[in-house]
Amino acid sequence: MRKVEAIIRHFKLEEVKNALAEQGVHGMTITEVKGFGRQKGHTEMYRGTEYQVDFVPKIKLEVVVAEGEVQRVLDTILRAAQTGQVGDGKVFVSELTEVVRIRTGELGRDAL
Amino acid sequence: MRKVEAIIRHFKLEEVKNALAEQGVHGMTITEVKGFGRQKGHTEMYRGTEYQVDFVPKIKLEVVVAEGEVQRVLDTILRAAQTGQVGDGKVFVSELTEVVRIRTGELGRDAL
Amino acid sequence: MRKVEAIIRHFKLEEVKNALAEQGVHGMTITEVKGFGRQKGHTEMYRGTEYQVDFVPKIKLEVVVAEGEVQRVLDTILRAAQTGQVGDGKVFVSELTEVVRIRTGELGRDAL
Amino acid sequence: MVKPARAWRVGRIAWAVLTVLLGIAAVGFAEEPRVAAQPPTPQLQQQPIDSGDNAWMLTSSALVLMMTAPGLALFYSGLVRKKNVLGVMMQCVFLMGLMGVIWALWGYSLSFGGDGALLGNGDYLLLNNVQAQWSGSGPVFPVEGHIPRLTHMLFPGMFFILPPALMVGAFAARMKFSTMVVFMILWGTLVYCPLCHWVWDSDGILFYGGANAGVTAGGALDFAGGTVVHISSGISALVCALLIGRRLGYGSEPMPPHNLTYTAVGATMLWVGWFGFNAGSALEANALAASAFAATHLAAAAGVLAWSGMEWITRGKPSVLGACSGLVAGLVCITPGSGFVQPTSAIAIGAAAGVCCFFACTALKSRFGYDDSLDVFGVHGVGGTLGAILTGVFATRVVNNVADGAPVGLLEGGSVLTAQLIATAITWALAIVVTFVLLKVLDATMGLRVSHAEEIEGLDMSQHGEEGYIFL
Amino acid sequence: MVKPARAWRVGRIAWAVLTVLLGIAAVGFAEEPRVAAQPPTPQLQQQPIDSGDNAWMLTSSALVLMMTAPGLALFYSGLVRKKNVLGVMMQCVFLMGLMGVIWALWGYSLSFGGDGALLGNGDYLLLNNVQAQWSGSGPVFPVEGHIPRLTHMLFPGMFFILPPALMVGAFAARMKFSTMVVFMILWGTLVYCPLCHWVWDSDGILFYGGANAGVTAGGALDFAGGTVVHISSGISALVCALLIGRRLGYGSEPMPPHNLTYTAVGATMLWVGWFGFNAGSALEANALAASAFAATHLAAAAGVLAWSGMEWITRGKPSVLGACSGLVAGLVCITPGSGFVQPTSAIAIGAAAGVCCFFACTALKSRFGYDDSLDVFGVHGVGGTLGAILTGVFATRVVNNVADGAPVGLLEGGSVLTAQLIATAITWALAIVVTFVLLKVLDATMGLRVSHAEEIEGLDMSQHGEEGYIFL
Amino acid sequence: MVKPARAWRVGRIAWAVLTVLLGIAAVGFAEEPRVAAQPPTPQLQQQPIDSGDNAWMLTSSALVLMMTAPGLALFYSGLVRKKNVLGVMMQCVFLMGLMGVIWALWGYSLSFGGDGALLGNGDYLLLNNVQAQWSGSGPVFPVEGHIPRLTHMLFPGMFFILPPALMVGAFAARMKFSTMVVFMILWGTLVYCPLCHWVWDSDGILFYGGANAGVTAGGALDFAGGTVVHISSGISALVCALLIGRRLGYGSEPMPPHNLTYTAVGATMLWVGWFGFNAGSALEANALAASAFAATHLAAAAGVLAWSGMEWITRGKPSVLGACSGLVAGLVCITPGSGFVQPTSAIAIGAAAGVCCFFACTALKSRFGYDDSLDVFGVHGVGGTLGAILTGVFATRVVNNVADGAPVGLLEGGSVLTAQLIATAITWALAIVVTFVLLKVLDATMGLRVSHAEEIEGLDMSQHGEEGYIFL
Ligand SMILES: Nc1ncnc2c1ncn2[C@@H]1O[C@H](COP(=O)(O)OP(=O)(O)O)[C@@H](O)[C@H]1O
Ligand SMILES: Nc1ncnc2c1ncn2[C@@H]1O[C@H](COP(=O)(O)OP(=O)(O)O)[C@@H](O)[C@H]1O
Ligand SMILES: Nc1ncnc2c1ncn2[C@@H]1O[C@H](COP(=O)(O)OP(=O)(O)O)[C@@H](O)[C@H]1O
Repeated sequence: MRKVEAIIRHFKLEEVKNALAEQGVHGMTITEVKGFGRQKGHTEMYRGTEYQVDFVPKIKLEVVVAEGEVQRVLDTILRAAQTGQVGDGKVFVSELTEVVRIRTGELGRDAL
Repeated sequence: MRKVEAIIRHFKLEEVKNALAEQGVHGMTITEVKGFGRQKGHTEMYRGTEYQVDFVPKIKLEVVVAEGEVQRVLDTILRAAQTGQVGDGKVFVSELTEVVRIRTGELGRDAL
Repeated sequence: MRKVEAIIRHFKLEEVKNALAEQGVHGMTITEVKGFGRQKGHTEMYRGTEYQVDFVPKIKLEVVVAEGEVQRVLDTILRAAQTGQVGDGKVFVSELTEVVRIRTGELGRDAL
Repeated sequence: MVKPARAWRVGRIAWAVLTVLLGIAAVGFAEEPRVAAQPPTPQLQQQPIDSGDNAWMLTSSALVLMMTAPGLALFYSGLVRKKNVLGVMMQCVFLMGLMGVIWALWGYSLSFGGDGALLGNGDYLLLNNVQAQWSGSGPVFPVEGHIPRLTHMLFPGMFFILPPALMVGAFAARMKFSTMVVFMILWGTLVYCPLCHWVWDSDGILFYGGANAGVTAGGALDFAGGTVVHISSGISALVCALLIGRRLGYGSEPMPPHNLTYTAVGATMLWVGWFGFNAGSALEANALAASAFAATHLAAAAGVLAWSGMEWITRGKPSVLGACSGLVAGLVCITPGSGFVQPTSAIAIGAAAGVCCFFACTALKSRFGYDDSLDVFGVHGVGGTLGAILTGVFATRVVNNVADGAPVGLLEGGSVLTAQLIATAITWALAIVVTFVLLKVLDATMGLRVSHAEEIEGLDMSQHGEEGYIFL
Repeated sequence: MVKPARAWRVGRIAWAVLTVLLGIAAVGFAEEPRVAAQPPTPQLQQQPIDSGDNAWMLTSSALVLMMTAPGLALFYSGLVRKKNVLGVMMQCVFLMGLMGVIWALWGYSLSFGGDGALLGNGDYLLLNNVQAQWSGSGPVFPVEGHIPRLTHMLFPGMFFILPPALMVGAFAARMKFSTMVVFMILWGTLVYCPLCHWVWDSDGILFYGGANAGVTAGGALDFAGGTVVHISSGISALVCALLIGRRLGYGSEPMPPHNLTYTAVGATMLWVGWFGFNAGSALEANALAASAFAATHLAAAAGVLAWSGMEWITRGKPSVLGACSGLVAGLVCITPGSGFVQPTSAIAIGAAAGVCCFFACTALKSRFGYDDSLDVFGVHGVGGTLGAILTGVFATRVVNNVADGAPVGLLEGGSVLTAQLIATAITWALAIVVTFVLLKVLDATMGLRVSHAEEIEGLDMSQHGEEGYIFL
Repeated sequence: MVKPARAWRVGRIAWAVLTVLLGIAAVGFAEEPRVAAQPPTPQLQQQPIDSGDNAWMLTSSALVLMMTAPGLALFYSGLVRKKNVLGVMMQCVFLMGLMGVIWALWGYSLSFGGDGALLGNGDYLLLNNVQAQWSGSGPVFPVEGHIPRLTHMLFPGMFFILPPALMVGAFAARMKFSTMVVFMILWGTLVYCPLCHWVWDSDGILFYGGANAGVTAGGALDFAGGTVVHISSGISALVCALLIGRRLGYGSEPMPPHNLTYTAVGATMLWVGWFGFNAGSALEANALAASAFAATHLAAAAGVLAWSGMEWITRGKPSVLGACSGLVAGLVCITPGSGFVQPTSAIAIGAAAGVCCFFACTALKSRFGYDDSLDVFGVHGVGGTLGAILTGVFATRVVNNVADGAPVGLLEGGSVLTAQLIATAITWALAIVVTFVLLKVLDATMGLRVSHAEEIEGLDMSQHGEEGYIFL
């Protein structure tokens, strides 16, 4: 089993979610994160004091899938999340040693 | 070392935390996340416009433990987090190559 | 490729970020989390009712780097995030099987 | 998903209500000729309106409405968990609409119409004899004292909204909205209106020195609603808390206030609005109004110091929730006496309220284990009762010469304290009995609580389909 | 980074404005001798000021300012997404400054100066003949009725701020701030001032029974601004929504209100502030003010019940946004008739507003697909129009004997309804035409919208360089 | 964990205070016979109360209290970081209690009692001769002008709360709560009361045209508290900022406002409340009140435009914090002159305040590097000083004929400017010296700052054991 972790833009979430759902992905989990990278932050000014805000709000989307589906999921995310502008984000894939569904105790593929 | 990552219901957190603590788990980290899965979201209505909210608030709980303790931790989480209703969540287990305690620089088991 | 995940104190973020940037780390992602560990939480009192708040706000910082840079990154984080008081946090390192930059589709080291 | 059948049932009820509302204007209209036919009494035309008094009473009316919302709505909604923040606000806003209309339809008439000892009559139904009438040559506005009777209707009409909204704190986060609506219509009619009539209509059985007050040792002093507003709602709230039961997870899960900044803002708005409540109860912009204003201010201030002080002593640090609770306790407690006691006495009364309500909300509540979620009983029940009693102690002819030169309060050798105790007992009894019966009937018919799943989801989503904050 | 060239250009404009402002005092000063030379008419010195009326009108002025902010600012800012919360608040606060100053410079004079049928004159420019004058031996304050003319200037000056702020809801989250500023200066001068003069200056063409009202069937009744404030802004808002276009992602992305607690607090502040708006429009603390106050209160209350009821029927549960929308609809709708109809009629008017505006904001809007983001047209355009018509139906000599004993509204056999329809049509026409032309010109010169990137980033950051909430 | 010893010590102090409070009523009571014995002067009985004036002054008192909270509490708490939001609110609420009680106990008497040149006397201690007295046959309420002396006590009593609350902004997020409490008791007594007496009691050394004003070039004009309220607090705030030192991390860590929506709501509430502050200072609902109201409104409006304009010029975009800062600066600056200058002049004064305070908060502060956290000096110190001076420039007999027909301000050839400068200098000197000494003593005895760990944790948790928002 693999965990595909994608850092994407906020306003791309809806699109990515729908694209994945169309591909038959049954579940996913998202987290509000802030990213630092090539995309520049912005400057805020409060009564003469300027703050450089380096961290940009992003969404982290996690999808656990069987190894064989990783490529399809990757392609789907890339397609749906791309704008071509700096800051589109990254995808990280890692291996899981176990997956369990809490409700039933099912393991592995059955747990998804 | 293993990282056990559980997506659970909000109101189960207290129970799971206590169950783990009883099992002698020394530490854990939680994150507010939103999940999409078999459990349906809800509809919100604002002046005649309906929004389908697909993402359901969940808690992600991360516990790092030695390999030998994974099963005990898994069992504990399953027991404490189960309601039997759709949406109880998942547990994902993955391998860590290194664990360090920042305060002391201790490594591996000693770091926990 | 490796993912270095550090749980650090809130007010150390600025320092750690700057230290990493000086080391040439190009990107990172942070998340608001709450931790439970040796560091005690606090008691809140509301009209005579006391709540023990066990979870302490922390920042989770994730940096993906090539395997060869892990040690340097670890050292940098340890140096910048340490106060010596209980609650400084942990670093967890894990392996990634793939890294992709969404904007370009670049893989591996090029994606960072 | 709403079950269609139920939606349909609710729909029919709603349409019926709407139809009635729409019919009222026509009725009001239809009645005017009759009114016009009946020649206005010359007295009506001669009483002059004092613009200063009217200005003050209209301002006070606005201030009292502000107490329910944004004041109380913020104060309360900050104290619940995030998932119930709109549930509380909705109850306050909806009650402003509901009780607002009911007061005009029948509440004012039942409270202030006619000269019955136990209840008003139908003289002022649908604002008849309250709103303007045609004299044959021009409009005539009925007058009461120095103000239009419309103003005299409006001011206590704003009061009428508050006790139901106060009670919301007792069953926050678990009561069914539809049942709450029906309960409040009945409670307002069967508890508030009679009490209001007894205490504030000169023919009521509790009106100090009133014709029918013989049965209650001469009637009690209640300047701005210690019995009518605070004891009635505080005691009923306790009954609600007991009959509706505790929140799920009460005692095991933490349920801290989700937004104390709202609570602080709401509490200070209550402080400001309360000037209208108490000083407006003079019904004129006279020196007595100024005295009640000063008493109100000083009691609130002393309440802040006393409750914060108790926290400082018992737990080492004062809290903003403590300071805010203290100011509300001080305001509640001075309410009945505000126009009868000296402002300096108000400092003592406010301080006493801070200390007593602190113990009621901490020691007493945890001893008995009821879930009076936002401490309506602890603050309004206990504070109101204490205030009624302390009014009997501190009331003085020096401020308000109600006894024709004879001493009034205990401290100056007067005897009103007996009547204060009687009035308090009667109010407790009425509130307990009627609230108990109403809730039992509603429990059997409509059900009092939302389902477990709805309660866990929170009232915002389950009862209203909305979220309070969407910060993503 | 701000492009220096643009900053510089803006800078010069800003300095010019500042210089003008700083010059005004000197001008005001320079003119005083002239004023002093012109002997004050004895009439000026003799009219007494009624302290009660003045107290009420000053209080009402404060209440009306509170309507724009915090009232409307909270009501609106809760309805947008988090990234635009400050954008909305900034527009409200800035308009308080901008329209506040303009009213004193020329707005009051264009609205209430002289006796032209179509527009005021320059008599009151720079508060000349409004603020104090030197009599030779002491200050003389011009008087209007029972209040200083300064009060008479202040009260409608607070009104002047509201319609621009209301329109902000139509183009929230996408209009360029600088263009908005220029648009509002022009709109206030070219739409509001003429309308205000027509309807409320006794020489205006729409003033009921006025000398020049022959052309409009005798003039219309508008107690507190159904046409002047609500129709004008509601219709102009629709034109804005259509010409400026929909928000990016409208219809595809969810755009739920980010903070309904603000909306509820703002709505209830509007309720409180509206007492000043409507009851203050009596210009005295008399019985008519009390009647308008009662009508206002009951219409808001009925609006809550009606809109909530419609939701209960159609979707199974009432919402806090519905209750708040209903109260605002009720308030809008009663505004023109508040001093002409009975409070009981106000219950029907408020209920009708709740039902009609509910359909306007749901069925109508989704049918035509315009993005009137915060429903300014649906509530103020539709509610105001309905109110103008229902005033023609329910107005009665029993409350306000404007026709010298003759019947007024349709229900009592009067004929004012025709003039109400004419006034409504004229207001629609003026608002549509002028707003359309202004926006077309501004589109061609300054541009109406922010860039796509700025809109996606949100107005808070792109237009003001700030974030609303920093909770990390 | 609170160290028990310390809790105990604090506890004893708290009990002592409570006991005193509880004793006051008895004392007040005990003294009444004496009062009753002393026959009320006939004058007392004859002066009539004007209901309109009293209505206005009570309304103004309520508005001024609203300025401290929710107004200032929201304005300030939005500007700090999230972890200190309750710390700021608590200080405001607690000061409402503390200063509220002190004013009644001795503040009013020290400020307005007797006829000393330098300080009041004990005539009004414990509201003696202020609250009602027994005439033998009924209550007699002492009268001052056209209002009860109780009202005359209440209105400036609300003022008394504001300057301490304003100073909170200078040492936000780091001062020990207990030390703050003691400091404010002393500051109010030793700085505010003398100043108030000098400027506003007709026997004070700074009272314009007063018997003892020879030493100060005839006394200064300060309609509503430019010196007494704003300079005093603004200058003391600077001393606090310097002596207490900077926040940990100041200059290196970002410390942006955590909730500018609160700041905007608070600022606009200040605008509304300030009408009571300035127009209420006429002490009657007369034309002068209307003039001061208009001046206040226009200065705030001009302040918005000026500060926003400066930002637009210097950084390319106006901000909501700028607009709000500008309106407060305008309000501060017009305060001393509001009843002496023409409303048109107020536009210039407000604009000047916007520009000057903008530079004080940006250039000046960053030049000298002090951490006046929420710019109390930059806005109130600088704005108040500017206002005192501009009052000397723009004051005119046309508005307020204080010099018996002679010219007043510089622009009309009068000479009051000298006295304005003297009054300003005296206020600066008093504020600096007393604040400095008080803080040095408190530093040596109680300690001024919380510990580093407590400061990092935030005042909400460390000083009050609470969290502002719990959104999980
Ligand atoms: N080395 C990294 N480790 C973890 N997260 C990263 C890393 N580099 C970038 N990110 C995440 O990806 C986001 C986008 O990266 P950025 O360099 O701005 O643009 P792009 O992905 O287009 O190259 C960042 O905001 C951050 O959240
Ligand atoms: N494939 C997946 N990858 C990541 N998270 C998942 C996945 N499937 C489910 N989840 C998470 O688990 C939660 C519960 O899943 P759901 O299908 O609703 O119920 P159940 O676990 O009872 O089958 C989801 O809300 C989501 O957060
Ligand atoms: N076993 C664990 N799994 C996951 N996170 C942990 C674990 N132990 C500690 N943490 C995280 O590290 C933080 C610091 O740990 P703590 O024991 O308080 O102090 P220290 O790191 O100094 O020993 C915790 O708040 C928690 O977020």
